[in-house]
Amino acid sequence: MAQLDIVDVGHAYAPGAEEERWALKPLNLTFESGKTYALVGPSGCGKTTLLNILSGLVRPSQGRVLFDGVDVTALPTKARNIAQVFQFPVIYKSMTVYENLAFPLQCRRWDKARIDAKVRQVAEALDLHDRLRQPARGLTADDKQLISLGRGLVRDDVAAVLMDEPLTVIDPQLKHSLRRKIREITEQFRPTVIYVTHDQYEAMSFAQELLVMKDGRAVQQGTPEQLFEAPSSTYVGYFIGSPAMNFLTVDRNDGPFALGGQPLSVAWDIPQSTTEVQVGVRPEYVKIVTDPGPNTFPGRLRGVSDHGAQRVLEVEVAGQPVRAKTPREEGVPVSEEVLVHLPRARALPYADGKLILRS
Amino acid sequence: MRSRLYPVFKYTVIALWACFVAGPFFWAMTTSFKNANAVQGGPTYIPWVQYKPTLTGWRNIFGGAGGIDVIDPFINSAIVTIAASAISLALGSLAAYALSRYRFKLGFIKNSDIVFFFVSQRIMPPVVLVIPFFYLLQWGGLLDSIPGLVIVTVALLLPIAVWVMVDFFNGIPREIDEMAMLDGCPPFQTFVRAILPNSLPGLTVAAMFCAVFGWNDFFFAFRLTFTEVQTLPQAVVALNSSIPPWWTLSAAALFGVAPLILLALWVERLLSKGNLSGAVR
Amino acid sequence: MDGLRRHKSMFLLPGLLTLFLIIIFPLLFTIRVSLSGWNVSNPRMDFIGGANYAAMLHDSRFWASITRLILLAGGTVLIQYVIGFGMALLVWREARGRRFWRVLFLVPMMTTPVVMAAIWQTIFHESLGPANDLLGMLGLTKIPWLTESGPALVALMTVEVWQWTPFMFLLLLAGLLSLPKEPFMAAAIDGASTWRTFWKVTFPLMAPVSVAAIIIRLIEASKLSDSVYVLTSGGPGSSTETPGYYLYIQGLRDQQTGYGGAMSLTYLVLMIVTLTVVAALLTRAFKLKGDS
Amino acid sequence: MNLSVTDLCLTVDGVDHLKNVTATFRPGRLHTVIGRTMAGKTTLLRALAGLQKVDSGSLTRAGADFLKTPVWRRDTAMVYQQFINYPHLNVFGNVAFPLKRAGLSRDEIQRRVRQSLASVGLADFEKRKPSQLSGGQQQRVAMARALARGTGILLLDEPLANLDYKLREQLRDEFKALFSDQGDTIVIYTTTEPAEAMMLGDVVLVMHEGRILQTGTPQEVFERPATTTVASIINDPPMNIFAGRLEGGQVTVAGFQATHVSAHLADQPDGAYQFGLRATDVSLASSGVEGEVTFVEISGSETFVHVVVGETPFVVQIEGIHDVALGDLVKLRLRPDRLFAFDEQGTLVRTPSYALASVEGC
Repeated sequence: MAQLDIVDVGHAYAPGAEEERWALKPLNLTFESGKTYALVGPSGCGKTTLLNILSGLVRPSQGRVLFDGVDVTALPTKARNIAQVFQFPVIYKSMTVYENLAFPLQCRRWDKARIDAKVRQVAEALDLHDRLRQPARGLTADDKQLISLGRGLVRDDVAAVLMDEPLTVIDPQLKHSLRRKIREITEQFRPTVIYVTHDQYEAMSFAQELLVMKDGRAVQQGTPEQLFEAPSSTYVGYFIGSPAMNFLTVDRNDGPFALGGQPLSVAWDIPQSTTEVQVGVRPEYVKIVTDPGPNTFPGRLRGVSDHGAQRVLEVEVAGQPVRAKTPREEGVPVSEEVLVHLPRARALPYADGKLILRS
Repeated sequence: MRSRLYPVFKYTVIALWACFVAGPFFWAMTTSFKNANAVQGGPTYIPWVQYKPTLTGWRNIFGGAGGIDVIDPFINSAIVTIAASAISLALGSLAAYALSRYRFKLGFIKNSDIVFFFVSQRIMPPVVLVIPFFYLLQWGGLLDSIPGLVIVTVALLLPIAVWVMVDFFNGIPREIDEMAMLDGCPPFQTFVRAILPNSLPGLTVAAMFCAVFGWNDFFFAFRLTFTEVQTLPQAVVALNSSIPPWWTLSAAALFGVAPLILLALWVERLLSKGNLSGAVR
Repeated sequence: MDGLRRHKSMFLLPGLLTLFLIIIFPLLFTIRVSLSGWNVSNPRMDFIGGANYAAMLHDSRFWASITRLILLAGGTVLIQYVIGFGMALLVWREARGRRFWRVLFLVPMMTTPVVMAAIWQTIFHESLGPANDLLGMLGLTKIPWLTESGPALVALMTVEVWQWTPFMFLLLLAGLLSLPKEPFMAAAIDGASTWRTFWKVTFPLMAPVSVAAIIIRLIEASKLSDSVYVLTSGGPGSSTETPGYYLYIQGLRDQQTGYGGAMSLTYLVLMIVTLTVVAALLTRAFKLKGDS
Repeated sequence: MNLSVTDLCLTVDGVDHLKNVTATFRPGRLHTVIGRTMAGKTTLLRALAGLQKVDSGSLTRAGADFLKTPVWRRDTAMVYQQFINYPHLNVFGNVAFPLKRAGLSRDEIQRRVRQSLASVGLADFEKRKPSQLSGGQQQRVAMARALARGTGILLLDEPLANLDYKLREQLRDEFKALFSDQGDTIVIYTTTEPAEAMMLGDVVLVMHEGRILQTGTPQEVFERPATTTVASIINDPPMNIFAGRLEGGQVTVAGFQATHVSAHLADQPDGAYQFGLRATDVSLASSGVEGEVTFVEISGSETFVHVVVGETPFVVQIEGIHDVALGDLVKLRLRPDRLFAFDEQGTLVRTPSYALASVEGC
């Protein structure tokens, strides 16, 4: 396994396009050895381009790709020593499970005994050890994905395992268990993993660190917790978390912040020069209270969505929509007039869509 | 690792095969501009340098003295090919649609057996069929007529149409049919309004195969039509059987295969667009 | 789907009945005529039992033509498959001017076999044709292409290969173009060489297409007769005769209708049996069992 | 104009796809059918649409035998899980297709198509082909086509299942608004997601292995699940179900004894029970039952920690995103006052008191 560095890498599919239209705008990234990363974002965000640059399928228009400090930008896939799990399971259909797992090692001309030991070790981890003699094409899609992963893991020296939406074609019932299996295996073998998905759940459940991408840019990199607690932009606030983060435009007339004429006390300070500020609060932290108090604003209940164990209350505060997620046991407010509490410590400042300060 | 000689090897092989493929056409082309003297003088290839080109051969095929007229056979061939292809495509796609969408069961006979029945008719050697056809057409008064030839050609083409279209329809999601029915279309309308418009690639592939096999049929035309109706292959082969006026033969041959060479351009386009992949699965 | 039962027959029957009616009469007629002594001097549908079949058993010319056909068809289809696959691979992905090559390599299958056979006849002409001219340029002796049995067979095979390799090429190239690219990426990632990638990835993925293409070509090749008629007329002697051509001579030219019918049926049944067996063997050889 | 289903049965290769399904669907209501994959939901919709023949049972609409009505006269629209549109028609043509079949005038067609496309937010996409649209947009086209006709029956077969979760969230909200003014249409919507079923449905039908296990308002089903199976289907994550004993007002669960027991089980006879506890009612605590973390999932804004206590698996739902390492030993606190009690066959015998109160209150 290796550390992967992306140095000033950018890519345009149409040569000579202005930078704004590049599929991947120039960026710098480091994927540390032995960690799991997820590239997540809507389709067309550049995540697949980035993955293809790492795998060598796409040669970036600019910048360098380093594997453990060695420049591999010009090397083809074959010479990069990576493994990849594709969207659609890829197996060698004329071979058995065993032969599939042994294939990369045979290509590297390992001797038979060494191959055998390695294949058996990996097959054990994949729970495929009792099916080694079966033809691989008879397996289910999720087992085929495990074989793809296994073909990467048999190579001790593999620089990184790239996974391109590996759960796409897996039966919904099996998605959960396959994801679990993949995670267990990566914890055991500790390769550097880069996992591409458009599904936030999957990304957060799988990876130690996420890289949220949008329009060819890396918007934020961090642990799932960081992305949830302190989204660096309104986009991440929207993209991570369900329902999305609330954003409220606040007034500021040479004094403290105010919402609907009432002061809003916050845990941060920002320079005077900034004009329009939005306050972001997660629906989980918005509380419907009965008593007036600091940071408590009058609101009007607009709707209730029953999600089961929780309800999402849609409230209008100072003419702006706010969602609050409340446990079922708290019930639904009796009156349409409610009081909404925005906790001081949970309200984050955004200007021009960016988090302007960390508390 | 690929050696640097690989491209040399690759393009040499391509070029050699290309020469073999193009050779007969080149030879026919060059011969078609010769006259008796040039032919009798042994194989030559380059006009003006090795021989003096004339238009005798080409004039002969358009009714010149001692030649033939290819226009009538050309029209006959075109009519037979188009009519037989159209009938085969119509009947074939209807049957293929039924076989792709509905389940048939008649004793031990299932859908796949019916498909096999259609396709297996390709195995019938024309020579087996031609004598009975002769009496059949004679009985129906259709011997030596275009309708008669169309009927037997349908027997050749229908299996092809069914074969291509069953595969193609299988690739169209059934949900489209269901949706059209829910949207108020009875089955036949469903087929016409929802499925056929989405089958153009399949229909073109089927039409292409029908056209090739229809146009190129010789044996049936040879044994079932004589004086009234002559198809183009018949006309060309008739030239061959007499003392060969090679120049006329070559010109007629080129004229006869020209429409199909144009077809090759079109097939390549279908191929590069991926429209043919359904047909081979 | 209750209302649909009536409709499904409406779709199927026109085509099915048309084909059935076109095919069934000839088949019944042939069966009946094969039991009659119908010939040029006695054009009547009498009944002579299995006499035609008995005669056929001793007709070595017929059996020789069957054997010849099997060798010819098997040999040419094999050559067509190898060359067709090779050419498809060469112009599959990166190749300069590949669209031009593709068109060119398709052309022969579009052209009329009998017409092109007439051109080939001029090419193989002993003194005036370019085939011997080419040999001469290479310093080789001339070959009596169409007048000696060995060379005549070679000439016939050459024409068949020329005519129908493009068909293999078409099906195989269409197959190659429809292959997913991931298996090839996986092979590159696993470090497989070009050679290994072909045998372990391309070839297995192409197995279903290969089997289909070979079987289709075998079916068509089993009917070989038109080109024989034009190119060699079965000669010299009967050395290039195929069953199709021999039947033509017996049944049509010499109007031994009853005898021809018996041979027709035998030929048909033999071909169906052989092709079914070959298809089963091929399917097994390519390990298609259980594959979709 | 009710749509009534009575004893519908369908068995394929020995597997029950529909087993004595009986239900009544009413105009102007949205019925959500919830069940796991293969529960028979799709089969039921297809049977209602006439696309699937059944072995036995009857189907009546306004007193008439609906089974004898061919598909094209059932006045039914359907939206599929896969995004199914006519590939050869553009967006306008797709939505206009059923209207043309119904023989409406050009102006009327144009008006309805425009209105319908506007309602799904695709007003500017009339000229595009479905293949040029994203998955979400394709599903909106399908939706617009189904709505434009104003059919008496509207069937939606997991319409959001193939979309990613942000889009699902967004469309779910949009659907709620779209369905609110469907007049007298019978809407039937299948889903595997409890939140979707709860939030959209006026009536929830719980399906499992071809049977309808329970029918009721979302609240009834959620708060009084008739069986353990219903309880696990209607909760996401599935309700924790475990065997235990009730003795003298004390609950013993998987070898640990609850420190105190809620009043709602006090007058329940002693014996063996199955207990149910929602993931939200289990928490990680400094003391309690010890178990090992086997898996952690993050879903939207919640963290689901899978813990095994002895042999019994538990799921713990924590609000927010938290980093919990696999293999850690953690302690669980189970809230006894939230225990659902089921008998050994899995039939509900007692619900937590708060649940009872809120159902009776409405």
